[in-house]
Amino acid sequence: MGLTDLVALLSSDAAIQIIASIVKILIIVVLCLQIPPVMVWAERRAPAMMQRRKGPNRVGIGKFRLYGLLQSAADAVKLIFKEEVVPTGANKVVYHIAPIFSVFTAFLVACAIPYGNDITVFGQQISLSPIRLDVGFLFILAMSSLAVYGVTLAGWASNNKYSLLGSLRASAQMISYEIPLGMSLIPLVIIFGTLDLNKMVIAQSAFPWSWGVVRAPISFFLFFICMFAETNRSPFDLAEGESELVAGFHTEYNSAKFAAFFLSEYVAMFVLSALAATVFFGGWQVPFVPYDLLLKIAFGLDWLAALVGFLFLLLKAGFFMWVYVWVRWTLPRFRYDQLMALGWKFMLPIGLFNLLITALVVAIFDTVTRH
Amino acid sequence: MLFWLILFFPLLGAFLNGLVLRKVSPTVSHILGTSALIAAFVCALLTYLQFLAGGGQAQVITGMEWIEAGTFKAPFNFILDRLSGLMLLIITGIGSLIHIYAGGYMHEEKATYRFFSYLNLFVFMMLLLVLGDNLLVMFIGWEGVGLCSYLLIGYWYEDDKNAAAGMKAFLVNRIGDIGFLLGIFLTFKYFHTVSFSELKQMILSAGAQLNGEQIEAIGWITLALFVGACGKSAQMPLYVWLPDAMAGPTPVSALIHAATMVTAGIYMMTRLNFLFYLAPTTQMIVASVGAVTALFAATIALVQYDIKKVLAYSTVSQLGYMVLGCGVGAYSAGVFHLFTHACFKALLFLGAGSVIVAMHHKQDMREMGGLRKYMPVTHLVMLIGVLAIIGFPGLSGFFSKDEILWRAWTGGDQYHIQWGLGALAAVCTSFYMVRLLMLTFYGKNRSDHHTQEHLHETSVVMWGPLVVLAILSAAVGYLNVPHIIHIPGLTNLLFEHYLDPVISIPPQVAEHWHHLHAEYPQSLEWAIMAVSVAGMAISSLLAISMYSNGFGRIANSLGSAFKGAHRVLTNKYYVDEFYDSYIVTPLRDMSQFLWKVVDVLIIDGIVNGVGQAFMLIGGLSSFRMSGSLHRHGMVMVVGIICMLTVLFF
Amino acid sequence: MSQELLFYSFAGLIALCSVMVVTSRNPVISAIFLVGDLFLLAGLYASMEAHFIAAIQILVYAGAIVVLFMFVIMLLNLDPDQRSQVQIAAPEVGVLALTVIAFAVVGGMLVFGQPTGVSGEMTAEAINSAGGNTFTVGMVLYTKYLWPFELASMLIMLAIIASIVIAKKDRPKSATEGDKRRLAHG
Amino acid sequence: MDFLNSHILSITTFLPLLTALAVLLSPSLGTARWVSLGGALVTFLASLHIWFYFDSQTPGLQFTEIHDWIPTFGIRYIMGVDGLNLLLIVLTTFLTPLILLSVWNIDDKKQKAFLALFMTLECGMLGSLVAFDLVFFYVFWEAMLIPMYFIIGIWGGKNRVYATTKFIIYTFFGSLLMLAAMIVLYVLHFQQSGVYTTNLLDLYGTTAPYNTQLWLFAAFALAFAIKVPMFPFHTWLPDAHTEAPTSGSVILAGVLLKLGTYGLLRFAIPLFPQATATFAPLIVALGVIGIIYGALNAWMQKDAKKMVAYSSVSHLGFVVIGSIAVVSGGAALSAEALTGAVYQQINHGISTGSLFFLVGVIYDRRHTRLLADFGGLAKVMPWFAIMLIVATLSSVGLPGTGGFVGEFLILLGTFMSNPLAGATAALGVLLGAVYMLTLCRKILFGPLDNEENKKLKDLTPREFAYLTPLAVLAVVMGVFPNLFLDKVKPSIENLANNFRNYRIVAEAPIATPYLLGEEHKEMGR
Amino acid sequence: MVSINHYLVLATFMFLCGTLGVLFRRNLLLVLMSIELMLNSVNLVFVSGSRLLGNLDGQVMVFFIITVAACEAGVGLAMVIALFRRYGTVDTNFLRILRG
Repeated sequence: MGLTDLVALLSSDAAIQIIASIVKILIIVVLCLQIPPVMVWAERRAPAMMQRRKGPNRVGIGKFRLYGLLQSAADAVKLIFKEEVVPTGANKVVYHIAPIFSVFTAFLVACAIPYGNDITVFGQQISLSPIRLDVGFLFILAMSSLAVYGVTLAGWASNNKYSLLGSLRASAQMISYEIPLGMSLIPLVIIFGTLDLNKMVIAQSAFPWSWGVVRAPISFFLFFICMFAETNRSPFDLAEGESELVAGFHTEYNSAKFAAFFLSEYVAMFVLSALAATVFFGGWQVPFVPYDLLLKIAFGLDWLAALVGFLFLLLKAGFFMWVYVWVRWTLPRFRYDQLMALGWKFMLPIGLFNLLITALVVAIFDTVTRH
Repeated sequence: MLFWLILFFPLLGAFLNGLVLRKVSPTVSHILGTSALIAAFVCALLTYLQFLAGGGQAQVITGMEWIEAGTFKAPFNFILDRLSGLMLLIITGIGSLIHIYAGGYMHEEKATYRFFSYLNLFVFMMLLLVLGDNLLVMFIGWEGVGLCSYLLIGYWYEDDKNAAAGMKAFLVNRIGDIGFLLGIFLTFKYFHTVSFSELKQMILSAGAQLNGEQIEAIGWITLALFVGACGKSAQMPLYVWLPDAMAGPTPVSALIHAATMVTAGIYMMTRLNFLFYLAPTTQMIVASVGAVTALFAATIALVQYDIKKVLAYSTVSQLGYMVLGCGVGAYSAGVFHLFTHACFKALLFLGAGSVIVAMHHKQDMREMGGLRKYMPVTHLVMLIGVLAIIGFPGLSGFFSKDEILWRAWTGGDQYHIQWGLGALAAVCTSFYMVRLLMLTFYGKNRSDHHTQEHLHETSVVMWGPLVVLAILSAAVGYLNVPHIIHIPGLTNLLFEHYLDPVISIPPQVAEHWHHLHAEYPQSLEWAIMAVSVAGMAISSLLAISMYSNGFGRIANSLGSAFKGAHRVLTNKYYVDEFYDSYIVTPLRDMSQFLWKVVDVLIIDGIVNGVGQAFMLIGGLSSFRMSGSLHRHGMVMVVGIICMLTVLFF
Repeated sequence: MSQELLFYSFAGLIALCSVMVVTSRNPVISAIFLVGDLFLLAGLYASMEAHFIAAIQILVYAGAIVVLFMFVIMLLNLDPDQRSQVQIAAPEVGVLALTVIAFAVVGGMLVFGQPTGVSGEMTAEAINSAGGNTFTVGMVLYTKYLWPFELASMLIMLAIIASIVIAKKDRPKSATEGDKRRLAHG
Repeated sequence: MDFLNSHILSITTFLPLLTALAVLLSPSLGTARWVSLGGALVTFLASLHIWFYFDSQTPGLQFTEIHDWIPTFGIRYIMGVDGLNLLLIVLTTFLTPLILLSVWNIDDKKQKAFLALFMTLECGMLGSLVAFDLVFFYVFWEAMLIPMYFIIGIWGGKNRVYATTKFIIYTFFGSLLMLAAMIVLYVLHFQQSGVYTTNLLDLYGTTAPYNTQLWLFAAFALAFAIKVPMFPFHTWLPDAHTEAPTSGSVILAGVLLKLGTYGLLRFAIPLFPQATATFAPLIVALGVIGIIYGALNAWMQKDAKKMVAYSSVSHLGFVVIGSIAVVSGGAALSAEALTGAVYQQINHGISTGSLFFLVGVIYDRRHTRLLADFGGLAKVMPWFAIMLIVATLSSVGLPGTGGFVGEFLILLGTFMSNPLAGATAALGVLLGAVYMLTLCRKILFGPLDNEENKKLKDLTPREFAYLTPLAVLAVVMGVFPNLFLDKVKPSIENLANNFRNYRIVAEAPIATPYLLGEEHKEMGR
Repeated sequence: MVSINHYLVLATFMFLCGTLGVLFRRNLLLVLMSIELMLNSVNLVFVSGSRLLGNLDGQVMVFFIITVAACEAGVGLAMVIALFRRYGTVDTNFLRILRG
C-alpha cells in the first residue's frame, strides 16, 4: 500500500467521518477530563468566598500561584497514586466494574450534546457532537438513566452496609427523578417538534425570547430541580450524605476508582448543565447574533463560528456549574421521605399537568396558524 | 250507555270502597255500596224495559278487544237477551235488597269498607258472568265470583277456620273451573269460536252439518262444562265447599251462596242448552247428578242443628233440582226455579241472619225456640219462605219445583228414577224446613238468660228487605202457572214462553223433544202434583209433631233407634273425611315425598354428586401437583414441544 | 462487511451475556449481564435503523426495569445460602436435554434453511426520507395502533396501582399458621 | 331523531354500563343511588322510545344496528328488536328502577359496588336480548352471570357461597354446551355457503342434517333448559333464590329466567326445526312434569321465598310448553300458545317479581321468611295484604290479571296440539292456587298471635313506589292484553307458521311513533 | 449479508437461555429476569421482521412488548417483595402453595 493509497483511503468519505469522530471523541474526553480539576478548585474557592476566607491559594508553579488552581492537579496526582485497597468480602468484579460503568455512561451522554452547528470539512458535513442521532434526545435520557448502575453496583459490591444503603437510596432517587426529568423535557420536544438536539438549538434561534426557558418555564423549573437530584448533588445528596452514611456508595472506594466516581459526577453535572443550556438557553447560539450573522462576522469560516458557539455553550454550561456549587453551599440536605414526596407528589403531577397544557397549547396554536 | 253503567256502578263502588275511602265510617261505606248497587239496579231495570220494548230480541253489545292471538279471539262482547236480562234483574235487585240488609247486619263491624267493596266487586263479576257473550268473558265472572266468594267467606280472617273455608271454596271451585277451561279448549278446538251467539248460529243453522267428531266433541264439551257447573253450583261431588262457606257473614250466604253465584252453573247450562240437547249422555249424567245431589243434601239437612248449615244443605238440594231440570231438558223450569229460589232462599237466609243477630251470633237451633213472640215480623216472613220452599200450593216453590218434577217424569222413561229421587228430596225438604221453623220460632225458648233478655225484633233496615222478598216469594210463582191450572187473568207458562227464544232445540233432536211434550195426559200431571203435595203435607205434619216443642220424645227416640244412620247423617256421610284421607292427605304425602326425597335427595343429590365427583377426581389427580413452579413449567415446555412436533412433522 | 462484523461481534456478546444471565450464581451479576444484553440488543436495533426502539430499549429496559430488579435484589439482600443453586435430578436432565434439542433443531433449521428474505428493505435513506424512524413509528403508533396504545397506557396504570397494592406493607406481618405448615411441607 | 332511531339499541344496552361506571366514580353512596336510579330511568325511557316507535305491522327486525366487530371470523355487532324480545326489553328496564328503589335504604359500605354490579347486570341482560350475532350474544350471556354471581355471593344469605357456586357452574355448564353447538353451526354454515358468519339472520338459513340437528338442538335446549330452569335441571333455582337478596331474586325471576325461554324461541326452535318437532313431546312432557312437580314442591315449602322459587319452576313450565306446542302435524307451532308463552314471560316477571318484593318487605321487618312466623298480617298491614293478594291472584292466573291471559293462551295452544298435555298442565292452575293461597293464608290470615308481628308497620311510601306499578301492571296486563299483544303478533305468527323455514329480515328504521293514529303514520312516512 | 435467519438464530438462542433459566433457576428474581430475556428475544425477532417486511408494525409491537414487560416486572417484583415479606424466601423450592 503506497502513500497515495493511504491518502486516498484517508480522504474517502467514510474515513473522514471516522477520523472526525475520533477527533471529536478525543476533544470531548480531554475536555471532560478538565472539568473535575476546575470544579474542585471552584468548589473550594467558592465557599471560601462565601465564608469570607481564602481557600486553597498556595499551590502553583514557582511564583505563579494562579489562585491555587494547581491545587487540583496536585490532588489528582495524589489520588491516582494512592494505594488501592479492596475490602474483604467485596464482590471483586463488580467492585471494579462499577466506577468504569459510571464514567462510561457519563462520557456517553457528554458525547450526544451538540457543541456547535454542523461544519463542513473536505466537503463532508460533520456534526459537532460525536454521537449524532435523530433520537439524540432520547439517547441522552437513556444513557443518563444508566448512570444509576455505577452507583448501585458500587454500593452493593463494597460489602458495606452504609454503602449499600447509599446505593439503595441513590437508585431509588435516580429512578424517581428520572420521570420528572423526562416529563420536564417532553414539552420541549412537543414545542420544537424534534428529538434532534441540534435542531432544537437551531429552532430556538439566537434571541432569548424564543429560547426554551421562555417557552416552557415550568419545564425549566422542574428540570432545574431534577438536575440536582439526578447528579446526587446537594440538596439531594442523600446517597453520600456524609453525616449519615459516611460517604454513601463510595465509602469503600479510594485511589483511581474514587477518582473515577469523582470524574463521573462532575461530568454528569457538566452534561446536565450543557443540556440545560442546550434545551433551555439556546445552546451554542450567541445571544442576539443569529448564526448567519455570526458566520459573516467569522469571515464565512464555519469552524470559527462553531468555535465561538462552542465557547458560548461552555459559558452557559459554566453558569449552571456555578449554580451547582452555589446551591451546594447554600441549601441544607433534604430528608429522604421529603425527597420522595417531592418527586412523586409534587414534581410528577406538575410535570404531567405541564405536559398536558403544553400539548393543548401547541395543538391549538398549530390549528390556529394552519388556517 | 245505560248498559255500561250497570257494569260501571258496582265496579266504581268496589273501587271507592276498597282503595280510596278506607278510613270512612261503616255507615258511609254502607251507603256508598248500596247506592252503587241501587243505581245499577235502576239502570238494569231501564235497560231491561228498553230491551223488552224493542221486541226482546237478543242483541250483542260490542266492547273492546280483549284477547287476540293466532286465530283465537275473545272480545269484551256482551249479550243482552231474555235470559241475561232476567239474571240482571235478579242479581241487581236481590243484590240491592241484600246490600240494604247488610248495613243492619254488619253495623257492629268497625271497617265494613272491605265488606262492601267485596260485595260490589262480586256483583260486578256476576254481571260479567251473565252478560258475557263468550265463554271467556263468562269465565272472568266465573272465577271472579269465586274470588269474591273466597274473600267474603274469609271476611273474618282472624279465625283460621274462616280463612280455611274460603280457601276450600276457592280450590273446589277451581277444580270445576278446570273443567270449564277444558270445555273452552274443546269448544275452540272443534268449533273455532268461543262466542255464544256464533256457536248457537253454527249449531242451529240448518246447513251446518256437524261431523261425527264434532258430535262426539260436544259430548265432551258439555261434560267438561258440567264439571264446571258442579263446582260453581255445588253439585256432587264438588258440593263440599258450600256448607263450609257459611262461615262468611250471612248476607254473603244469602247473596252469593243462595241467590246468585251458585246458580251460575244452571245459567251456563241454560245458555248453552243447544249443546246439551245434542249430548244425551251428558244430559243423563246431569240429571242423575242433580237428582242425587238433591236427595243427598236433603238427607244431611234433616239432622243438622246449625241454622245456616240447614239452609246451606237445603241450597245444595235445591240446586240439585235446578240441575235436574236442566238435565231433563227443562231449562225454563230450571231457570224458573232459580228465580223463585233466589227469592225465597235469600229471604230464608236473611231471616236466619236476623235470628242470628238477635241471638248474638249463635247459630245452633238447640239454643233457640219460641222466637215468634220476640220477632213477629221475622217469623211471618220466615213462615212464608218456608212454605214457599216446601212447595205449599199457591206459593212460588210449588209452581217451580213441581214443574221440574213433572218435566223429569215426562223427560222419558229413563228419568223416572231421577223423578223418584227428586220427589223423595221434596219430602225431606218439607221435613227439615218445617223442623227449622219449629225449632226456631215455636216452643219454649232454650237460650241462656242473658241472650233471652236481649231478644228483640230487628231494625227496619233488616226486616224491610225481608218483607219485599217475602212478597216476591209468594208472588213470583204465578209467572209460570202449569197449564192444568187455570187462573183468571194469568197466562199459563208465561215464563216458559218468555224464555223460548233462548231455549233452542237443535234441528237434529227437535222431533224427539216435541214428541215427548205432546205425549202425556193431564191426569198424569195432576197425579204427580198430588203425590208431591201429599208427601209435603205428611212430612210437614211429622216435623210439626216431632219438633213442636223443641226436641220432642219422638225425635230423640227416632234418633236412638237409627243410631247408625243418624250418625252418618250428622257427619254428612263422612264426605269431607273421605276427601281428606283419600285425596288431600295422599297428595300432601306425595308432595312431601317429592320435595324431601325426589328433589332434595335424588335430583339435587345427582347435581351435587356430579360436582363432588369432579372434586374427588381433582383431589386424586392433585397428588401429581408438586406445587413446584419448575415442575409445572417443565411439563408445559415439554407439552409445547410435543405439540409443535406433532404440528410440524 | 462492516455490518456483518458488527452483527457477529454483537451476537457473540449477546449470546455470552445471555448464558451468563442464566448461569451466574449471583443475581446481581445476572442483572449486570442482562443490562449488557439489553445494551447490545439496542445496538443491534440501531444497526437495523430502529433508533427509536433502541433508545426506548435502553431507557425503559435498562434504565428502569433492570434497575428495579437490582433494587429488589439489594432490598431483599438474600443470604448467601438462599441464593439459588441449580438442582439437577433425573427428570430435569431429561427436560433439559429435550429443550436444548428442540431449540437446536429450530436453530438448525434456521441456520441451514434458506433465508426467507434479505435485509435492506428499510434502508436508512428510505426512513430518513419518510421523516425519520421516530416520526414514522409515531405515525403508525398514533394512527393504526391508537387503541392498543391507549389500552397499553391503561395497562400501565393498572400495573402501577397493582404493584403499590401488592407491595404495600399493611398485610399480615408474619406468616400465618397455615403458611408455616405449608412451608414446613415444602 | 334519526340518530336516536338508528342507535337506540346501543344506547339502551350500554347506558346501564355507563351508569355503573358513574356509580363507581360517584363520591358518596347518596350520589351513587341517584345516579343509578337516574341511569335506570333514562334507560327505561330509551326502551319506551323503542316501544313507541316499534312498528307492530311487520315481523321484521327493527332498529337494527350492524357493525363489523371481528371481521376475520365474520363476527359482527348486530342488534335488533322484534316481537319476541321487545316486551322483555321493556320489562328489564322497567324492573331495574323498581329494584333500585327497593335497595334504596340499604346502607353498607359495599352498596356502591352493588349498584354498579346491578347496572352491569342490566347491561348484560339487555345485551343478550338484543344481540343477533351468536358470539355477541354469547358474550352478553356469560357477562350476565358475573354480576349475578357477586350479587348472590356477597349480599346473599348464610348459605350463599354454595348457592352461587351451584348457580354459576350449572349455568356455565349449559352455556359451554351451547357454545360448542354454536361453533358446529358456524362451521356447518360455512360448509354450505362458503361464508364464515355468526350472524343469526344468516344462520337461520342453515339446514343442518337431521342427525346433527338433534345434537345441536339438544345442546342449545339444555343450556336454555338449565337457565329456565326446566325440570329436572331446576335445583339451582330454589337455592339461588333463597340465598339471593330480594333485589337479586326479583331480577333473577323477573328477567334472567326468561332468557332461557327467550333463547329457546330465538335460537333452538327456528335454527333446528326438525329437531324441534322431534324433541317437542319430550320437552312438553318435562314442562308438564315441571308444572305439577314445581307446584307440589312449592306447596310443601316452609320458607316463603323458597315457595315462590318453586312456583317459578311451575310457571316457567307453562312458558316452556307454550313455546313448543307443535300443531298441524308438526308443520307449525301454535300461535296461541306462543303468544301465551311470550306474554307469560312478562307476566311472570311482574307477578313473581312483586311476590319476591313482598317477601322482601316482610323479611326486612322481621328477618325471617318462615311462614310459621307470620299470620294475621292483614290486620296490621292492610296495604301489604292488598298488594300480596293482587300478586297472588296474578300468579294463580285469575282472569282479569295478566297471568290468566298467558296461562290461558298457553293451555289453549297446548291443548290444541296435545289434549293430554294441555289437560294435565291445566291441573297446574289448580295446584298453583293451592300453594299460593296457602302462602296468602299463612301470612295474611289467621290469628295475629305473634307479638312481634303486632308491631309491624304498613308499607312505606318508598315501598309503595315500587310495588304499586307492579300491581297496576298486573291488572292492566289482564284487562288490556292487546296493548302488548298487538306489538308482538306479526313476529309470533311468523315464527309459529314458518318455524320450519324461519327467516327474519332487518327493517329500515322508522321515524314516527306508532302510538299515533293511522293518518299520522302515513304522514310520517 | 446479514439475513433474517441470523437474527432468528440469535433470538432462538436467547429464548433457549431464557427458557432454561425459567425452568432451572430457583430464585424467583432470576426467573423473572429469564422471562425478560425471552421477551427480548421476541423483540429481536420483531425488529428484524420489521426490517425484512419494510413496515413498522413490528417495531410498534416491540414498543408494546416493552410496555407489557415493564408492567410485568413491576407487578412481578411487587409480588416477590410481598412473598418475601410473608414467607421470608424467594426460593421456589420453598414456595409450593399450590401443592396438591
